[in-house]
Amino acid sequence: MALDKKLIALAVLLGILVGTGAFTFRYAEGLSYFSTDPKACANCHIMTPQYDSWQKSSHHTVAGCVDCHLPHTFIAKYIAKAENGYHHSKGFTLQDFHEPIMIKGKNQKILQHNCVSCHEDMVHGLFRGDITNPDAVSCVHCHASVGHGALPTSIGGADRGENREGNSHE
Amino acid sequence: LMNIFERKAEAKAPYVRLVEVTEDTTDPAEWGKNWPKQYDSYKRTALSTRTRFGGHGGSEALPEEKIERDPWLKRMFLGYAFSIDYRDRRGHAYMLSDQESTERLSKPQSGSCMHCHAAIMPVYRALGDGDALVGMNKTHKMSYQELNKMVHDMGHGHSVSCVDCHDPDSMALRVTRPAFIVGIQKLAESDAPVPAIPSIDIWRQGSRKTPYDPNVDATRGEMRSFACGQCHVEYYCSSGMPLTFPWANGLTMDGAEKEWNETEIKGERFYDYKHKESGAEILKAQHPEFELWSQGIHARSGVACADCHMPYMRDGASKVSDHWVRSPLLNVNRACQVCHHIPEAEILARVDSIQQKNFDLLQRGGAALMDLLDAVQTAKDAGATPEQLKPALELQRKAQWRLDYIAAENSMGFHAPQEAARILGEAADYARQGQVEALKLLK
Amino acid sequence: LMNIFERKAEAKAPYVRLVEVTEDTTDPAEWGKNWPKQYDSYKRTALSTRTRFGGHGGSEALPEEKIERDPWLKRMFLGYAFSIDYRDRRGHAYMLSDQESTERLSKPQSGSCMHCHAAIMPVYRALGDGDALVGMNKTHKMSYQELNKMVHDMGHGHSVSCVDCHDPDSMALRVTRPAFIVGIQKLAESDAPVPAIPSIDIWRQGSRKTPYDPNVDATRGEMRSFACGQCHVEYYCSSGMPLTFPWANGLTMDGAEKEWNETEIKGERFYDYKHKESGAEILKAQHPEFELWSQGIHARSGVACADCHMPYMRDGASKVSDHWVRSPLLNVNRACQVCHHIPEAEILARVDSIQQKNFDLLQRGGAALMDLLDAVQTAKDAGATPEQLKPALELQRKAQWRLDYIAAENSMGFHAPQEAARILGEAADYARQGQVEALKLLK
Ligand code: HEC
Ligand code: HEC
Ligand code: HEC
Ligand code: HEC
Ligand code: HEC
Ligand code: HEC
Ligand code: HEC
Ligand code: HEC
Ligand code: HEC
Ligand code: HEC
Ligand code: HEC
Ligand code: HEC
Ligand code: HEC
Ligand code: HEC
Ligand SMILES: [Ca+2]
Ligand SMILES: [Ca+2]
Repeated sequence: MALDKKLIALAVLLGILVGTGAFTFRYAEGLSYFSTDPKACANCHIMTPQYDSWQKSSHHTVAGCVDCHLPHTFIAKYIAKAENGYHHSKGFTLQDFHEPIMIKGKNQKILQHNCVSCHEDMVHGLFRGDITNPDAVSCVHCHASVGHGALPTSIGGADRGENREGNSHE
Repeated sequence: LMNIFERKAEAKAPYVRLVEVTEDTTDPAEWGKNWPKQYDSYKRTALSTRTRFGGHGGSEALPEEKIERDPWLKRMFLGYAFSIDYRDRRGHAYMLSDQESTERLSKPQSGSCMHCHAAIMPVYRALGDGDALVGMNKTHKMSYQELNKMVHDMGHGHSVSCVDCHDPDSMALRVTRPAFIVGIQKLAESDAPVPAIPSIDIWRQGSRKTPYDPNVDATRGEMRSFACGQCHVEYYCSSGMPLTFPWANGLTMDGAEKEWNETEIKGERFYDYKHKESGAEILKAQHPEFELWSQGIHARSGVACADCHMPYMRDGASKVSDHWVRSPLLNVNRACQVCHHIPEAEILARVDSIQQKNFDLLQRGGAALMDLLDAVQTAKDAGATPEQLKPALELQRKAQWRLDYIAAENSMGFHAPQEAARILGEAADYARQGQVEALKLLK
Repeated sequence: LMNIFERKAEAKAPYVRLVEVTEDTTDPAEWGKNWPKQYDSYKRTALSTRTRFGGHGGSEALPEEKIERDPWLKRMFLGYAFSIDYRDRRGHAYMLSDQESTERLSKPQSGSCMHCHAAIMPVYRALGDGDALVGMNKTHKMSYQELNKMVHDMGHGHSVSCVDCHDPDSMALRVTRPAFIVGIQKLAESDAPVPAIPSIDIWRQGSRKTPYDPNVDATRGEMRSFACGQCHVEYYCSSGMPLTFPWANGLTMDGAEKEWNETEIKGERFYDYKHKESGAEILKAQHPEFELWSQGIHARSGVACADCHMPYMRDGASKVSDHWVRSPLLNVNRACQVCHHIPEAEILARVDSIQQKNFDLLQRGGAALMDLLDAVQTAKDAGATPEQLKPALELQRKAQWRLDYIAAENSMGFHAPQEAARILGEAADYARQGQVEALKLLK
C-alpha cells in the first residue's frame, strides 16, 4: 500500500470519469459519493430500498452505510470508492446491472472485515488467530439481517394483519 | 409481502384517470387508458411461453408430448371429456377463446364453466337482480352455449379483466367470484388449520356474527393470493349443483376428498365420471394451485402467488406489478432473486430437482394404476362380479384422485414439494392395494 | 488493508494454553483446561434430553415405545442383531459405554464398530505403524472385544473427543476418521452431483493429481458438516471387509443401493442379513444423516450440521460453539432463529408438519411390508419354491432398504423433507409390488 495521495486522487477521479461522464455524475449527485452520510448513498434512487431497510435495522443507530460497506482505512476506502464509483455510475448510466442488486466478491469481503473490526472482542475465539483467512466463518451466513432488517426469506411469517394498510391505494 | 421493499414509488407517481371505469367496464383496453403500464404487460399474456413443465400442457394433465409418451394418462381419463382433447395451456388473454374452441365442448357442458373464463360479473348480477351469488346459482343449469352467448351479447366476452381483481374506484385488490367467496366462508367456518391464511384464525377468534369476508378481513398479502384462488382451484362444475370449491374440511387433498365423498347428487354418492373400463366412480381433480400452495413453506411464510407470478418490475423510478402472468422461471431475477440472493442457475437447479422427483413419483403412480386396471380387467374376464370388484374400484378412486391432484396441479409439485411427494406416495400405495384386491379375486 | 486486522488479532492471542495437548491427548478433560467453555458444554452431552422424535430411540429405529406399538419394525429386522436390543440413543458422552453394554454384542461383532464410538485414532496409528488407514484396515478382522480392550489399555477409552475434530496445534476443525476420508475420495472421483459440497466440484475441475483431501480442499463451512459425517452415515461394518461408506455413486439413497448391489463378499452378492421369515437378502441402513442432509435445501444453502446442532452461544463477552450437541428443537432460538426470524411456535409447527408427514408415510410403508411378508409366507405354505419367490424377495430387499433408510435416519425426514417422502413413497410401492408377486404364485 505504498500509493501516495496523488495517485489515489487520480484513481478516484478516473473511476468516476470513466464510468459516468460529467453529466451523469452531476445528475446522480456523484459528489455526494464522498460523504459518509447514508442519505448520500440514497441519492441514487436505486439505493432507496437499502436505505429504507437500513433505517429499520438493528444497526441503524450504530453504523451507517460506509461503516459496513467501505474499508475503514483511509487509503483503501478511496480505492474502493473509486472502484465502486465506477461500477455504480456505469450501472446507473447504462441501466445494465443485474436487478435485484446482490452484493458480491470484493464487497462481501469488505463487509466481513467490517463486522469483525467492530465485533472483534466477541468473535476472536472463532478465528484461530487469523481473522483475515478468506475461509473464515462468514458473519452474514447467520446474521444476514443486521444491516437491512429481516430478509424476505425470513419475513416474519405470514402477515398477521398488524400492519394492515388501508383498502385504498396510496 | 408489501413490507420488504417500500412502495414509496407508487405514492410518487399517482395515476391520472383519463377515462372513467365502473363495475361494468369489462374491456381491459378501457382501463388501459388509465393504467397503460399494467395494460401493456397484461396484453403480453397473449405471447406464448414454455418451460420444462410450465406454459404448456393440458389443463389437468401433463405436457402434450408426454401424453403420447405416457398413455396411462389417457387411459386414466377414459370415460371423461378430458380424454377427448387437451389443448396447450396458454396465457390469460386466451382463456375465453381456448375454452370456446376445446373439443371437450362436444359433450354438453354447464354454464358453470364460464365462472373462470370470462369477465362474467355483470352477467351474474343481471341474472341475480344485483346479487351475483344468486345469479351464479342460476347458471349451472344453463348450457355453456346459452350462457356464453349471453356474456358476448352483453359485451363482456373478455378474458379475466381488470374489474375482476380491482375495485374500479380505489383500484384496491379484491375478489369478485361468488364460488370463491362461498368456499372461503365454508373454510373459515370449519376448524381446519389454515397456516397460510392467518386472517381466518383472527376472524375465528371473533364473534363470527358476520361471515368471513375476504374483501374486508383478509390482509393485503393474502389478497395477493386470493385474487388467483378465484380460479386456480379444484372444483365441481356440472349441471348437478352450483359450482363448488370443496373447502369445508380445509384446503388439503384429504379434506377435499372427504367433502366429495360426503356429497350426494340425485341420491348417489358424488363422482365426476365412471371409468369406462373398470366402472369405478372417479373423482376428477382440476388445477388445485391455490390449495397445494397453501400447504407449502412459501404460503406459511406469507409468500403470495403475485410475488412470484406478478413480481414488481421497475419502471424508471417507480414499480409496477408485472401483469404478464406467467411461469416465474422465465423471470427468475424478479420472481425469486428479490428474496433468494443466489445465482439464477442454482435457483433453476433447485426447482428442477424438486420437479424431477415429483415427476418420477407421478410416473411411478401411473404405472401402478395401469397395473390395477389390468388386474381389474383380468378379474372381470374371469367373471368377477361388480360386488366383488368393489374394494378394488374404491382403491382406484382413491389412487386416481391423488395422482390426478398432482398431475392437474400446474407446478409439478413445486408449490409444496414434500406434500406433493406425500400425495403421490399414497397414490402408488393405493393403486397397488387395488391391484392386490383384484388379484385376490382370481384365487 | 489486510494486515491491520491480522496484527490486532494476533496480539489478542485467542486462548491461553495452560497445558499442552497433542495427537495422543484423547482425554477431553485435559483439553478442557485450555478451553473450559467448550469443555463445559461438551460434558452436558451426558444429560438426557427428549423431543417428539429426537433424543431417544434405538439407533436404527423408532422411539422405543413405538417399537412396541409398531411390531412391524421388529418383524422387519428378524434375523439381524438389531432385533435383539434397542437402547435409548443418548448424548456423545455415552457413545462408548452404550455400545459396550448393548445386548447386540451377544452376537459377535467386528472391531470396525469402534471407528465411531471411541477416541480411537492413536490405536489406528499404532496398528498401522503411523498410518491410520493401514491401521483401520486391520481392525475389521479383529473382534470387537479385542479392539475394545486395546483401546482401553492404551488409555483411549473415551467418547468422541476434542482431538477427533480439532488439530491440537491450531485448533482448526479437521476430519480424522479413515473411513470418511476413503469415502469422500470415492465420491470426489465419481461424477455424481454434489450440490452440497462445492469444493468437490472445484477439485474435479483441477488436475486431480493428488486425491481430494477434505482437510485441505474443503471450505470451513463444509468442515462444519464433515466433522459429523465421520460417523453419522450409512456404513457396512463386519468382518467381511473394512468399514465402508458407500459413496462411489453419490450421496443418494439410490447411489448407496447401487454400490451395495455391486459389492461381492466371498463371491456372493452383498447383504447384511437374511430375513428370518422370508429368506430375502436384506440391506441394513444405519443413520444416514450426512447423506440425507446433503440432499436437502439446507445443505444446498450452505447450512452445516454445526449451525443447527452446535450453534454459537454467548458466553460473557465472547461467543463459543455450543458443544452440547443435541436436538436443535431444544434450542430453537439459537439453532434456527438467527436465520429464521419467525416465532418459535411457528418454527416448531413447521418441523412438526414435516415430521408428521414422513412418520405417516413410514407407517404406510411398514404396513405394506407386513402384507408382503404375509403374502410370502402364504406362498411358501402353498409350496412356492425359492426360485419362484425370488422376484418377491428382491422387492422386499428394495422396499426394506428404503424404509429403513428413513427409519434409521434420525431427523424423521427433516434433513430433506421431499427426498424423505420420495424414498418412503418408493418403499410402499416396492413392498406392494412384492406382495403382488407373491400373490401371483398362488394362482
Ligand atoms: C450493519 C451493517 C450494514 C449497514 C450499516 C448497511 N449495510 Fe448494506 N448490506 C449489509 C449486509 C449484511 C448486506 C447483505 C450481504 C449479503 O446478503 O451477503 C448488505 C447489502 C447491501 C446492498 C446489496 C444488496 C443486497 O441485498 O445484497 C446494498 C446496495 C447495500 N447494502 C447498501 C447499503 C446502504 C445504501 C446503506 C446505508 C443506507 C447500507 N447498505 C447500510 C450490511 C450493512
Ligand atoms: C450513482 C448512483 C449510486 C450511488 C450514489 C450509490 N450507489 Fe450503490 N449501486 C448503484 C448501482 C447502479 C449498483 C449496481 C451495480 C452493479 O451491480 O454493478 C450499486 C450497487 C451497490 C452495492 C452492491 C455492489 C456489489 O456488486 O457488490 C453496494 C454494497 C452499494 N451499492 C452500496 C452503496 C453505498 C454504501 C453508497 C454510498 C457510499 C452507494 N452505494 C451509493 C448506484 C449507486
Ligand atoms: C461501526 C461498527 C459496527 C459494524 C461495522 C458492525 N457492527 Fe454489529 N454492532 C455494533 C454495535 C455498537 C452493536 C450494539 C452493541 C453490541 O451489542 O455490541 C452491534 C450489534 C450487533 C449484533 C447484535 C444485535 C443484532 O442485530 O442481532 C450482531 C449480531 C452484530 N452486531 C453483527 C454484525 C455483523 C454481522 C456485521 C457486519 C455485517 C456488523 N455487526 C457490523 C457495531 C458494528
Ligand atoms: C453459524 C451461525 C453464526 C455465524 C457464522 C456467526 N454468528 Fe454471531 N451469533 C450466532 C448466534 C446463534 C448468536 C446468539 C448467541 C446467543 O444468543 O447466545 C450470535 C451472536 C452474535 C453477537 C452477539 C449478539 C448479542 O446478542 O449481543 C454478535 C455481535 C455476533 N454474533 C457477531 C458475529 C460476527 C461478527 C460473526 C462473523 C465473524 C458472526 N457473528 C458469525 C450465530 C452465528
Ligand atoms: C417474497 C419472498 C420469496 C419469493 C419471491 C420466493 N421465495 Fe422461495 N422462499 C421464501 C421463504 C420465506 C422460504 C422459506 C424458508 C425460509 O424461511 O427461509 C422459501 C423457501 C424456498 C425453497 C425451499 C422450500 C421448498 O419449498 O422447497 C425453495 C426451493 C425456494 N424457496 C425457491 C423459490 C423459487 C424458485 C422462487 C421463484 C419462483 C422463490 N422461491 C420465490 C421466500 C421467497
Ligand atoms: C414461491 C414462488 C411461487 C408462488 C408463491 C406461487 N407459485 Fe405458481 N409456480 C411457481 C413455479 C416455480 C412454477 C413452475 C413453473 C414452471 O414449471 O415453469 C409455478 C407454476 C404455476 C402455474 C403453471 C404455470 C405455467 O407456466 O404452466 C400456475 C397456473 C401457478 N403456478 C399458479 C399459482 C397460484 C394460483 C399461486 C398462489 C395460490 C401460485 N402459483 C403461487 C412459483 C410460485
Ligand atoms: C377468472 C379466472 C382466473 C383468475 C382470476 C386467474 N386466472 Fe390464471 N388462468 C386462468 C385460465 C382459464 C388460464 C388458462 C388460459 C388458457 O389456457 O387459455 C390461466 C392461466 C394461468 C397461467 C399459465 C400462463 C401460461 O402462459 O401458460 C398462470 C401462470 C396463471 N394463470 C396464474 C395466475 C395468477 C398468479 C393469478 C392471480 C394473480 C391468476 N392466474 C388469476 C384463469 C384465471
Ligand atoms: C374454478 C375455475 C374454473 C372452472 C369452473 C373451469 N375452468 Fe377451465 N381453467 C381454469 C384454470 C385456472 C385454467 C388454467 C390452468 C390449467 O390449465 O390447468 C383452465 C384451463 C382451461 C382450458 C385450457 C387448457 C386445457 O385444459 O385444454 C380449457 C380448454 C378449459 N379450462 C375449459 C373449461 C371447461 C370446458 C370448463 C367447464 C367444464 C371449465 N374450463 C371450467 C379454471 C376453471
Ligand atoms: C388476475 C388478477 C388481476 C387482473 C386481471 C388485473 N390485475 Fe392489476 N393487480 C393485480 C395484483 C395482484 C396487483 C398487486 C396489488 C397489490 O399488491 O395491492 C395489481 C396491481 C395493480 C395496480 C397497482 C400498481 C401496481 O402495478 O402494483 C394497478 C394500477 C393495476 N393493477 C391495474 C390493472 C389493470 C389496468 C388491469 C387490466 C388491464 C389489471 N390491473 C388486471 C391483479 C390483477
Ligand atoms: C437446518 C438445521 C439442521 C441441519 C443443518 C442439520 N440438522 Fe440434524 N436435526 C435437525 C432437526 C430439526 C432435527 C430433529 C430433532 C428432533 O426431532 O428433536 C435433527 C435431528 C438430528 C439427529 C437426531 C437428534 C436427536 O436428538 O435424536 C441427529 C443425530 C442429527 N440431526 C445429525 C445431523 C448431522 C450429522 C447433520 C449434518 C450432516 C445435521 N444433523 C444437519 C436440524 C438440522
Ligand atoms: C466419532 C463418531 C461421532 C462423531 C464425529 C459425531 N457423532 Fe454424533 N453421535 C455418535 C454416536 C455414537 C452417538 C450415539 C451415542 C449414544 O447413544 O450413546 C451420537 C449421538 C448424536 C446425537 C444425539 C444426541 C442425543 O442427545 O440424543 C446428535 C444430535 C449428534 N450425535 C450430532 C452430531 C453432530 C452435529 C456432530 C458433528 C458436530 C457429531 N454428532 C459428530 C457418534 C459421533
Ligand atoms: C460409521 C459410524 C458407526 C459405526 C461403524 C458404528 N456406529 Fe454405532 N452409532 C453411530 C452413530 C452416529 C450413532 C448415533 C445415531 C443413532 O443412534 O442412530 C450410533 C449409535 C449406537 C448405539 C446407541 C443406540 C442404539 O442403537 O441402541 C449403539 C448401542 C451402537 N451404536 C452400537 C454399535 C455397534 C454394535 C456397532 C458395530 C456393529 C456400531 N455401533 C458401529 C455410528 C456408528
Ligand atoms: C464432533 C466434533 C467436535 C468435538 C468432539 C469437539 N469439537 Fe470443538 N468444535 C467443533 C466445531 C464444528 C466447531 C466450530 C468450528 C468452526 O466453525 O470452525 C468447534 C469449535 C471449537 C473451538 C473454537 C471456538 C468456538 O467455540 O467456536 C474450540 C476452542 C473448541 N471447539 C474446543 C473443543 C474442545 C476443548 C473439545 C473437547 C472438550 C472439542 N472442541 C470437541 C467440533 C467439535
Ligand atoms: C444458517 C442459516 C440457517 C439455520 C441455522 C437454519 N436454517 Fe432453515 N433455512 C435456511 C435456508 C437458507 C433455507 C432455504 C430457503 C431459503 O433460501 O431461504 C432454509 C429453509 C428452511 C425450511 C424450508 C425448507 C425445508 O427443508 O422444508 C424449513 C422448514 C427450515 N428452514 C427450518 C429450520 C429449522 C427448524 C431450523 C433449526 C433447527 C433451521 N431451519 C435452521 C437457513 C437456515
Ligand atoms: Ca374436481
Ligand atoms: Ca448399512
